[in-house]
Amino acid sequence: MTFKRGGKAMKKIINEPTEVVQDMIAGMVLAAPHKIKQIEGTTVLARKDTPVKNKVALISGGGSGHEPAHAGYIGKGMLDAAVLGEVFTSPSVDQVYEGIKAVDSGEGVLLIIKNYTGDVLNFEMAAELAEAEGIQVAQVIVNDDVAVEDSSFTTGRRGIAGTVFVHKISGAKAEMGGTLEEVKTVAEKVVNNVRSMGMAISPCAIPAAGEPSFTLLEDEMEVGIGIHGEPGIERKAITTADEIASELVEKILNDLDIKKNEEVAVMINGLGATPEMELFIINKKVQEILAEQEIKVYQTFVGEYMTALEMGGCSVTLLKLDEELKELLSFPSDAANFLVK
Amino acid sequence: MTFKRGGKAMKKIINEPTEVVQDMIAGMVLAAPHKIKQIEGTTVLARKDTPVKNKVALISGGGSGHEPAHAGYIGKGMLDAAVLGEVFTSPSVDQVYEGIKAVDSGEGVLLIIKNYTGDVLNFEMAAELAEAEGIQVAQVIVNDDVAVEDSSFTTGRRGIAGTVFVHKISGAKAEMGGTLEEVKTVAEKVVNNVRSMGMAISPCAIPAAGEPSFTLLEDEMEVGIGIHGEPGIERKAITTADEIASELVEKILNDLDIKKNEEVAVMINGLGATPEMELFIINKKVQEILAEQEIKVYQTFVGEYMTALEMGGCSVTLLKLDEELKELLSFPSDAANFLVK
Amino acid sequence: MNFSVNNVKEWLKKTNNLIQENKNYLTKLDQAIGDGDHGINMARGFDEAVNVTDDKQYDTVADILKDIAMTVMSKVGGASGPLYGTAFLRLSLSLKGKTEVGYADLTKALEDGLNGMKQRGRSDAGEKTLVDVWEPVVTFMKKKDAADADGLMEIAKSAVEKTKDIMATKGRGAYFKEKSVGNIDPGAMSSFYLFSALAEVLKGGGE
Amino acid sequence: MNFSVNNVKEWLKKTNNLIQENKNYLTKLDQAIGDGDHGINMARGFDEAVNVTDDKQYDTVADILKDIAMTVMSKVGGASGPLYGTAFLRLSLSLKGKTEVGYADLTKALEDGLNGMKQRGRSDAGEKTLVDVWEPVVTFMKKKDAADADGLMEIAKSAVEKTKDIMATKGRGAYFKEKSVGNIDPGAMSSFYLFSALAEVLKGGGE
Ligand SMILES: Nc1ncnc2c1ncn2[C@@H]1O[C@H](COP(=O)(O)OP(=O)(O)O)[C@@H](O)[C@H]1O
Ligand SMILES: Nc1ncnc2c1ncn2[C@@H]1O[C@H](COP(=O)(O)OP(=O)(O)O)[C@@H](O)[C@H]1O
Ligand SMILES: [Mg+2]
Ligand SMILES: [Mg+2]
Ligand SMILES: [Mg+2]
Ligand SMILES: [Mg+2]
Repeated sequence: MTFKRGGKAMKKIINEPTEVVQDMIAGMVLAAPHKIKQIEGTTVLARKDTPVKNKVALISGGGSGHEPAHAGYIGKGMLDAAVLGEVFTSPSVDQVYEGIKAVDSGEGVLLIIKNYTGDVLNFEMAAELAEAEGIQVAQVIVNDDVAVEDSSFTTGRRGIAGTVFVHKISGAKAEMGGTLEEVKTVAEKVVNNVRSMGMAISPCAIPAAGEPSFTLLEDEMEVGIGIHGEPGIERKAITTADEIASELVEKILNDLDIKKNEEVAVMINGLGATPEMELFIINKKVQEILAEQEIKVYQTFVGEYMTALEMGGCSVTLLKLDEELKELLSFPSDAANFLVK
Repeated sequence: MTFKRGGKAMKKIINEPTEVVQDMIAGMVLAAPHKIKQIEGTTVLARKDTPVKNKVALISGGGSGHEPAHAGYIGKGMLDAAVLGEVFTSPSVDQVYEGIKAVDSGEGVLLIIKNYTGDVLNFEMAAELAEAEGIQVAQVIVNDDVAVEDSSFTTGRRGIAGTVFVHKISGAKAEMGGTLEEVKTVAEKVVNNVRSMGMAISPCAIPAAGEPSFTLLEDEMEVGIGIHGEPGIERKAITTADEIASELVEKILNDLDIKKNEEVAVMINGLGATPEMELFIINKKVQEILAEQEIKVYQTFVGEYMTALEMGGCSVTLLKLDEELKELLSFPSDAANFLVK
Repeated sequence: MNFSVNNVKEWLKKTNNLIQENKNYLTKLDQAIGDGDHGINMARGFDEAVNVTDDKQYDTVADILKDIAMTVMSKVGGASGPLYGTAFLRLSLSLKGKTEVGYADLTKALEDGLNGMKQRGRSDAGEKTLVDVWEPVVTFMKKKDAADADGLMEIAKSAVEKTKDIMATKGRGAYFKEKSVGNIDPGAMSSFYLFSALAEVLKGGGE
Repeated sequence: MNFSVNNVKEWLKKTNNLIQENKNYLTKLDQAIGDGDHGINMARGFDEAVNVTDDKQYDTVADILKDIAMTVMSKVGGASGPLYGTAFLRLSLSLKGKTEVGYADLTKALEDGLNGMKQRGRSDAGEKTLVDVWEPVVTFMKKKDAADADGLMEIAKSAVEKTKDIMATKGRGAYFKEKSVGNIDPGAMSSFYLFSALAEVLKGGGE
């Protein structure tokens, strides 16, 4: 469908703009009927074998439009369920609540929440409802985006691509038999050691809105942009990949307390429209900078992990690792978009 | 960088437009130094452990800009090497020749070639050079794009996303110890049973050219387009995802001789800019149509497998399966972009 | 006056009409200092609230307000869903068991709703949110001892305008820091629709 | 005449100059009925061919032509790389061992080059490719018994124009079917630059 409402038109391969999430969910289940299921009458997708006996369950979620986040991370060793909201809109309390009830095996449920008011409020209220029903619920709030300053007086930092590492590592801990407390603790450890920053060269449009939610000039980029198009640090003329990589890594390293010879995991994440070729060009420079600083790279991930519809741009994420985090990062995972053998 | 030469500008996250392939290759090796290596002084990427003793080697390749094709399919159980050309330009004879020499373990080398004049000529000449050196070389030419009519008087059908299934299945056969003849035979079996068709809603630009290689009107789509922007069957006003899926599947089924209860593998491939959300919406309809026709789906792949830079659009691929192909498709693979446990 | 079940239905429908008419405007406001979905969220949720409650019979005002709360909470989504949902839930709790709802009851209920939203949102007046419309409205209503529809309307209108001057510290607007100044807060605007619809109903003087 | 090593260098440089000047034009032609890289490919390859051969000493014309062939084959890429590479390789083979290269030798060599391309490309005249320039040029040269630079130029020019009327059946142009008609074939145009550069050199009458 094309949309011409208001500003420049955006073309999309969809049916009813208001039905995109339902259609997508149906397409996801049909793509992996043996691995995932939709919890009847909800926008919750879960492991086919949920609730998994004697295992702490992990739930993530948020607005749609960030695919493969979050449904692509459902699987043994990662998430038990993802709660999908409308595009860029937090899922509602009742949906999260249904998700919690569906996955709890009695060992408790960890909610992995990206730090956006909507997500926090809806997940928090759902947790209260579940606890009232006697389900143990713990929460971790991811806020890895260094483009926003960390502050308790404001909404604070956003959760972006670093969230995927929280899924992976706490999911491994749960699969290994960790208690809810232990799983929550390691999830918080990841949150404390992961930092990200992104940039965009072209906007995206919410299907139901039909027009881009922000615009950039022909030669402009926005550094520090959020995965919903929230403003970053500055808009300026687009520079080279090397300069972009340098700026993102510098901001991240300024915020991540890391010394020579310490190890990191690197994620170069595409926001949607940017070709993998360009992500690898960014990766080249990122790796060169880390080598100069004598920071060791344990593992690198290049691809689309946390997108913003068809936004053009990328984000860089660094996760500082210790032995425990390395072991959990390398633990097997069956999640479609984060397979680890 | 932005480009304003001629038509509308395209922004890219790159350094020197003429260096994108070299930069990308460096970024790819730095991303997986333990799994892949660059053959010194060439644009050939290969398995770290190549040449692999007692195994037929597989080489694919072609112009760059189709990432993750082809380097993302290097790995145990899939390709031994990928020969990368400039963007949308076949690699030259000498590069392919270097690739062949690098991977041959004495068991022979299968070249998987997409049916474009440039690729065919360069790979063919390289094969002649290698044979002159006493290396056994076999070739298979992939031409799965049903948007072009099959003809021996013309260039004939193009090779697109279906090529990935040729990599996977013949790679498994080689890993299982098949002879060059056997590996070639199963590769041809895949070629004979795989059909694809794509469509685009927005163009892409070769970095060194800087401007889109074709343009579409604000409400226009092109059905049957090639992965370099080659023309398809028709341009018309963009329709719904359901209509698009129906048209692509219909064209494919008209060309693929398949009966009720036979099985297929499905690939919904994004061309670059199209969000995964939209690919799943297409998948929903594709699966519904196959169910109506009582064609069984063995496995479904949704994601970016064979792209065209930042082109907006998708392709659908159906591979008709028998027991042998199913076994080989499910055989383990270590390739970064086609992991099978 | 008696603020009846039918008055609530009337209030809800008038609110929904305003939201539907101004759906794109709300989205525009949210594109400026948010993520561009507030109009879509509110339109989806309040339409559903009308569908759910309209031809249903209710004994008490508390009952219908509870249905509205639940529908809004589950259908609006985003940040505004739980906030408006909490507000209506508190209204319902505040009026529980009451067969007659006078002006004072209504005012008290709205104050409870406001406090509920502040707790839930960890927010206060002056942060460029819907609180900046609710707070002055409630304060105004408390000053009066009978409904003053026009006064309420005026207060709400000027409160929305004032959100322009505030730098956002809560919600997505906060990411825009200084740049948020000069823009009307989308949630404040949707709250204005809610109160101008209420004023309309109060004009009728209730049943 | 004697077509010397220096004449070959001159020919190559003039060709390269024309290609560099018309790089964007060639790419435009390839955008119309191909994938938009012909100008980029040719510019990359022939620049390199000049760099490789220019200050290098060669005993025979065959030697320099072989270097050109190898460079073009490895640096142009695409379909045109192996085709032009094959052509220069055949030229080299055809003139192998010759210390003096007369008009007849050159003509025969070009004819061998043309045949080499046809075999390699499984193509013939009338398919809207560079063959549609090479074939009439070679036929014309065979008719003469001495170099006719202006005539050669004319023939080549009109041959390029004629590719407009042809419907492509080989190369990427073939995908455009009827739509390919009306467009000049990019490879035909680059071949025209090659032959007009040759005509220039022949005007000088060789050494
Ligand atoms: N912490 C908060 N307290 C009170 N109101 C808030 C808070 N955060 C956001 N809001 C209100 O919610 C509105 C945005 O709602 P909406 O766009 O539907 O949700 P989202 O921001 O999740 O997309 C804001 O304009 C603001 O009025
Ligand atoms: N089979 C063929 N025989 C002869 N010439 C061909 C053949 N295929 C393509 N060509 C020539 O190659 C030109 C295209 O070259 P180029 O754009 O560099 O390669 P590619 O098509 O691989 O991008 C065409 O214009 C045509 O003249
Ligand atoms: Mg939102
Ligand atoms: Mg090409
Ligand atoms: Mg919003
Ligand atoms: Mg070309």
